[in-house]
Amino acid sequence: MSSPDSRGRFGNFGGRFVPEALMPACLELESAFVEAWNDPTFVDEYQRVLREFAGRPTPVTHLERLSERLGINLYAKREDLAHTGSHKINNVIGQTLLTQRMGKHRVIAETGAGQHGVATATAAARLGLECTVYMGEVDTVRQSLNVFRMELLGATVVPVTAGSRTLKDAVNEAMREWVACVDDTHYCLGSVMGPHPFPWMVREFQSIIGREALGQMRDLGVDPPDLVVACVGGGSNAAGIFAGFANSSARLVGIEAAGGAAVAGGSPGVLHGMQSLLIQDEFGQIEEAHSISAGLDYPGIGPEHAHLAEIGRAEYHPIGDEDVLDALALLSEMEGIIPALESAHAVAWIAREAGHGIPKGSSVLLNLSGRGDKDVAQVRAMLRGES
Amino acid sequence: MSSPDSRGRFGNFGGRFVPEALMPACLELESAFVEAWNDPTFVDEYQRVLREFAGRPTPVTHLERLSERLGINLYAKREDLAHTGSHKINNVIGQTLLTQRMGKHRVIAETGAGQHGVATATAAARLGLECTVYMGEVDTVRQSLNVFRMELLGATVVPVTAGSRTLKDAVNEAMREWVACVDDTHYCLGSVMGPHPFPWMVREFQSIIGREALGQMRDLGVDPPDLVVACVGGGSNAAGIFAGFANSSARLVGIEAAGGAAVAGGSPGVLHGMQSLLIQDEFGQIEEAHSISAGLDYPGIGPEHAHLAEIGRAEYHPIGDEDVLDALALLSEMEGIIPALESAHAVAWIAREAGHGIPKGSSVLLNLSGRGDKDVAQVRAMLRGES
Amino acid sequence: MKSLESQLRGLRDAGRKALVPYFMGGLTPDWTRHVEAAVHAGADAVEIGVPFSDPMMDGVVIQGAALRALAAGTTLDSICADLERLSTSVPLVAMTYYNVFLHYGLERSAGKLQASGISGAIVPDLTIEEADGWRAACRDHDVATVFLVAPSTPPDRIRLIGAATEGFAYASARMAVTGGSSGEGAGERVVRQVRDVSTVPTYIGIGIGTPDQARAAALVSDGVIVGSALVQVILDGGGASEVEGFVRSFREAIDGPRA
Amino acid sequence: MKSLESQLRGLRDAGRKALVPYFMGGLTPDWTRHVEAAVHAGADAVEIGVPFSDPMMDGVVIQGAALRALAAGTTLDSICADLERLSTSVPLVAMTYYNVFLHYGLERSAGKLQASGISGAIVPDLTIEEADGWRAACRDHDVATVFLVAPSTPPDRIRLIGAATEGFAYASARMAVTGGSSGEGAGERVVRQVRDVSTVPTYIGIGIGTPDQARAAALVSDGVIVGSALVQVILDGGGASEVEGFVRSFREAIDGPRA
Ligand SMILES: Cc1ncc(COP(=O)(O)O)c(C=O)c1O
Ligand SMILES: Cc1ncc(COP(=O)(O)O)c(C=O)c1O
Repeated sequence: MSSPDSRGRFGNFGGRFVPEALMPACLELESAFVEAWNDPTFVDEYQRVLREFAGRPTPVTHLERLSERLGINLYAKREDLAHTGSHKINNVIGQTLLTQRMGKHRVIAETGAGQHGVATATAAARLGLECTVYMGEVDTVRQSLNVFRMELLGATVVPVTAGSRTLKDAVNEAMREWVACVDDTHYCLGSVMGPHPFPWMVREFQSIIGREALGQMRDLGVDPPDLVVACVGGGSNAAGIFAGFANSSARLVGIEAAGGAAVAGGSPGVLHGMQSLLIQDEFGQIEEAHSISAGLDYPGIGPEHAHLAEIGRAEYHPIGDEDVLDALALLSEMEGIIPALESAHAVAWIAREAGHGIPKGSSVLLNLSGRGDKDVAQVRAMLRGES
Repeated sequence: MSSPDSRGRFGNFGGRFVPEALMPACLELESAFVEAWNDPTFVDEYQRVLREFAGRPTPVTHLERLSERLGINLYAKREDLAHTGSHKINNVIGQTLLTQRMGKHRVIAETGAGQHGVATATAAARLGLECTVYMGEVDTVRQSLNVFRMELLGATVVPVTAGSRTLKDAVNEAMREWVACVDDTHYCLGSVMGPHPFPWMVREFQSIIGREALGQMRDLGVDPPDLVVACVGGGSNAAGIFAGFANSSARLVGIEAAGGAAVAGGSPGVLHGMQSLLIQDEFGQIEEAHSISAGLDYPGIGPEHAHLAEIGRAEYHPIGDEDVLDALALLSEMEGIIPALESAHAVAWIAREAGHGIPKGSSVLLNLSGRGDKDVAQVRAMLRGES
Repeated sequence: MKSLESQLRGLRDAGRKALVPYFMGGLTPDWTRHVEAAVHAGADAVEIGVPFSDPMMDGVVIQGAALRALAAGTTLDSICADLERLSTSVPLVAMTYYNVFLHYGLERSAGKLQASGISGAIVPDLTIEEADGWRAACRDHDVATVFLVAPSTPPDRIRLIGAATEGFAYASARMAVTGGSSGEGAGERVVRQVRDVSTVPTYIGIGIGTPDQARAAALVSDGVIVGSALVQVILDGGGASEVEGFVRSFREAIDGPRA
Repeated sequence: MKSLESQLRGLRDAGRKALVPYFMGGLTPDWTRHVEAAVHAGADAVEIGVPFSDPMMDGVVIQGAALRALAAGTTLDSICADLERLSTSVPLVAMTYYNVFLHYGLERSAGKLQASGISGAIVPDLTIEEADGWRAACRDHDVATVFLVAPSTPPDRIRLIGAATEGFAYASARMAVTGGSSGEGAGERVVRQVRDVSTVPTYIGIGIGTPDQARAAALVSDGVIVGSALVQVILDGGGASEVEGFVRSFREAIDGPRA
């Protein structure tokens, strides 16, 4: 995957649509990132922290029993084993180091279910940065344990009472607050979304997933796999793993929640500082996404994904809630890995398409973006409600 | 640390105190383990699974901010990053592979809070072994999410209604059930306890922690650290890390929960198939342990630890509940790592003794045996109850 | 129709400090009567908010108003239809987020605005770098595109914005979203910086909530924009007469004691 | 006092199948009256359980009895004190877990048993490998150590146990803890295997819950041990007369029809 153009465009998508007050910060961030990313000292430190603190490299696991069941050769890149339980840590380690380098002493972040908030609070604690996390009020109630987790990590959680009081509004609110504190505060955005340079920077910080996986698959003699499959909320874990295989012959597949399928059900638009694909009504009002998994409950998709979809380099498919629970149980029972509900979307698509959209015998690399521990209470409630 | 004698004795402790019906299984297990452990094919597979499935090696993290605060040089071996969230996975990977090798198709296990149960269910799922977990009825209620987790992983959880209906009784019950199904079933014991060869075998399966840590500390230029500190329930994580440093000059320190301090407050006795130190009343009735952390809520200690205490090679100190919450918050806030309540005992001792029992400037290796996610709800409730 | 900018330059040339109240289109069924009341009370131009689901640059008051208007079924079309009822001579400036226009179609939006008598547009999430397409569409329809300048905007960027903005330059007094009143007011400095590089009228907005604030801002600029405080009056149930009183109090403060 | 083994060999030589009921010491205040009732009904020896907090070899019935006895304050001392009230001629065999004796002191425990008229001990978690210290203590006090043989015990180990056990060999009929009735009965095979290597009397226990089971077991062994079923009678509120009736029914089944 290549760098965006000078305006932060990936083809027709991307750019920078922010209040003028934030433009200097976006420009400062862009140049700080470019400079840091070209500075071996910074890159070394970023990699060292990922290795010594966050547990990288994460392994690739050959899912032997499930492979046999599905008639394909299935491998999982184990982001569930990264510190805090998902790939989110890769990005926040990068951004907090950059915050420090920019001489700022505080970060703010948005969070939906709390994964990115917990990751940000974690990375901030490690460096002694102040941290404030904006979280829709509805989510603070649904995910009160994650609120407590962030507080334990020393962060302040601010419930957002605007709009639908969920993730979308938390992003709006974080942007608003950033306007007021942009001098000493970095906005640590959680996915490959938002204004340039975020979609690019976050992809770069996540591309370690793909780089590791490429080498690991080579070591396993699968070079490249026939398919690389990842779930897509904003799209950071997908972008991270795709980055390793974009120049290969692998089919790149992103799986969106059916209730937030910006590629299958969206249209071009501008939200949260970026031009991309969004689900919106006929007047351009953004619709609320609805998914069983909080991390995919986002009405948009990162601009680079919109571009990859447009040029046909990657394909994006929706998966409905009903298939996700089954997939979660399947992976748990067959392989001893309880996936995050988000990641279970990718599992569900693979399980459904094996032998159909995925020819028998294919080698498939699944990005297991996170662990399901955070979701177990919800899954239990849903299974009980259903049965 | 050396092998036990032919009766499974570490000095005055250990041995094999089981119903005669189980003797053949214990003997079979001993010889199967000895044979497997000397078979490079087995050891390779065990190591491969730990690497590719469980995420080993886990890193050693230099806790920079806490080091500075405490005036020591503090490092953490990050078992919290192992699959399922603690060191327990190391042991169950070994035992389930051994189960398969012995031609058995089923495992049973005891569990307290559920960590070992979840780990066992995980490893069993990976191999397609049947799995039944015995869990005190009180604990199935307290830790109902872990019950569901095990069920998701395909295991059957049996509530134990005998006795105090907690961990101690779950072990009794698992032993009883093992009598009835010993032909096709392996008892996958969760710590360095029970009849020979369990204490030895589990230590061997956990010694990968110490072997890794030794090399990692060398790479960090700390060879050896002045102290190696681990929490002790049965003592498997402590035994695992001690194994790497027993032949070094490092002080080995085990931290028990004050309410289950078998070294500080116990006396020699026989329970669960082993001779060791136990907390018991004047008539040899075993007392219930009481700890904030379910994993340390055990009235005994592994026999090798009793031996190390007796010969003075390791020291064991109790830490009370009240210090544990503070330590958990300290590590969370200063380093972005929420430790398990069990591991927080070791943190608490280090925080208390830095500059006192631990001379300023010492290098200290903490075994961070598990992550605190499982405990967050409990910690919140306790902090709210207090404030 | 005269262009927005020539009208506003005319005001300045006449020595009149512009007072620009903000209304959320569709907030109440009779919202156009509020506009009329404001004009009656001395407004020189009116900003008309077209509600958007995700108003990133707005504080709680205007957010609330937008949600209420949306819930009432407000759309760009309905606002434009409502405007047919409005008879006023002052310039109207639409304020909304880029997606509303983008989704409606840039060309179609600009045409719609023009047809409804709107001669300018403020799109706070549309920066000069991304505005080419929109400006081209506006040019064909005599719609001015107003850009903002923030306290954080560096001089070289102010030069670009000063050159790009049409109608007036919107000088944000604060590093804040609408309604924000905390932080230091930097309106005077921002206006001065714009004037250094451009002759466009420069109005201060963001955080002008009281007549006193308006007077102070008007002293150092060419006009003031009053948004959240006025919208709050309407959210609190105020009707045309409250609006008129509110706007009049600002007018009087700006114009100074008559006596 | 004659040794346990000579007494039990004597029974066998006399052609009598031994009936050995089990009582949990301290289960009720009058538990020794239950023992007497059993003897009255034809028990040839009595097993007396000393309750332990963690009875790994016991099923729910005896676990429950142990906990109840412990809650009532039962200790090795209290049981021995109670036994002073007991007047009976049949041998008494203590049954408990190793920790009870270990903690009390091996020597002291053996002495205590002897002083209370107990001539044997069954310690189900004490295997022959670990028993040296205990046996040495017992030897000094004429206390026999009874070992168990399980269906899973291999022939070479049966040989060792056959040589080590004193008083009798306890042949477990099942791979189960006390009270266990599921699984195949293997008592007959186990007894045969013990007899192949030893002349010690061999009794079948574990899962003997009905007179019919007792009769069948007695046909192929030298005696039967009845535990959980009898303890259940007492847990259900049965007194001395129920105990007597229960034991008598087993006695009659074992001895066969009198008529
Ligand atoms: C485990 C996991 N996977 C995926 C996502 C979706 O984010 P993204 O699409 O940026 O990877 C989240 C977001 O919270 C997550 O927690
Ligand atoms: C995280 C953690 N640490 C420590 C322990 C105690 O076990 P051990 O002493 O065997 O390491 C447990 C047991 O559940 C645990 O979960």
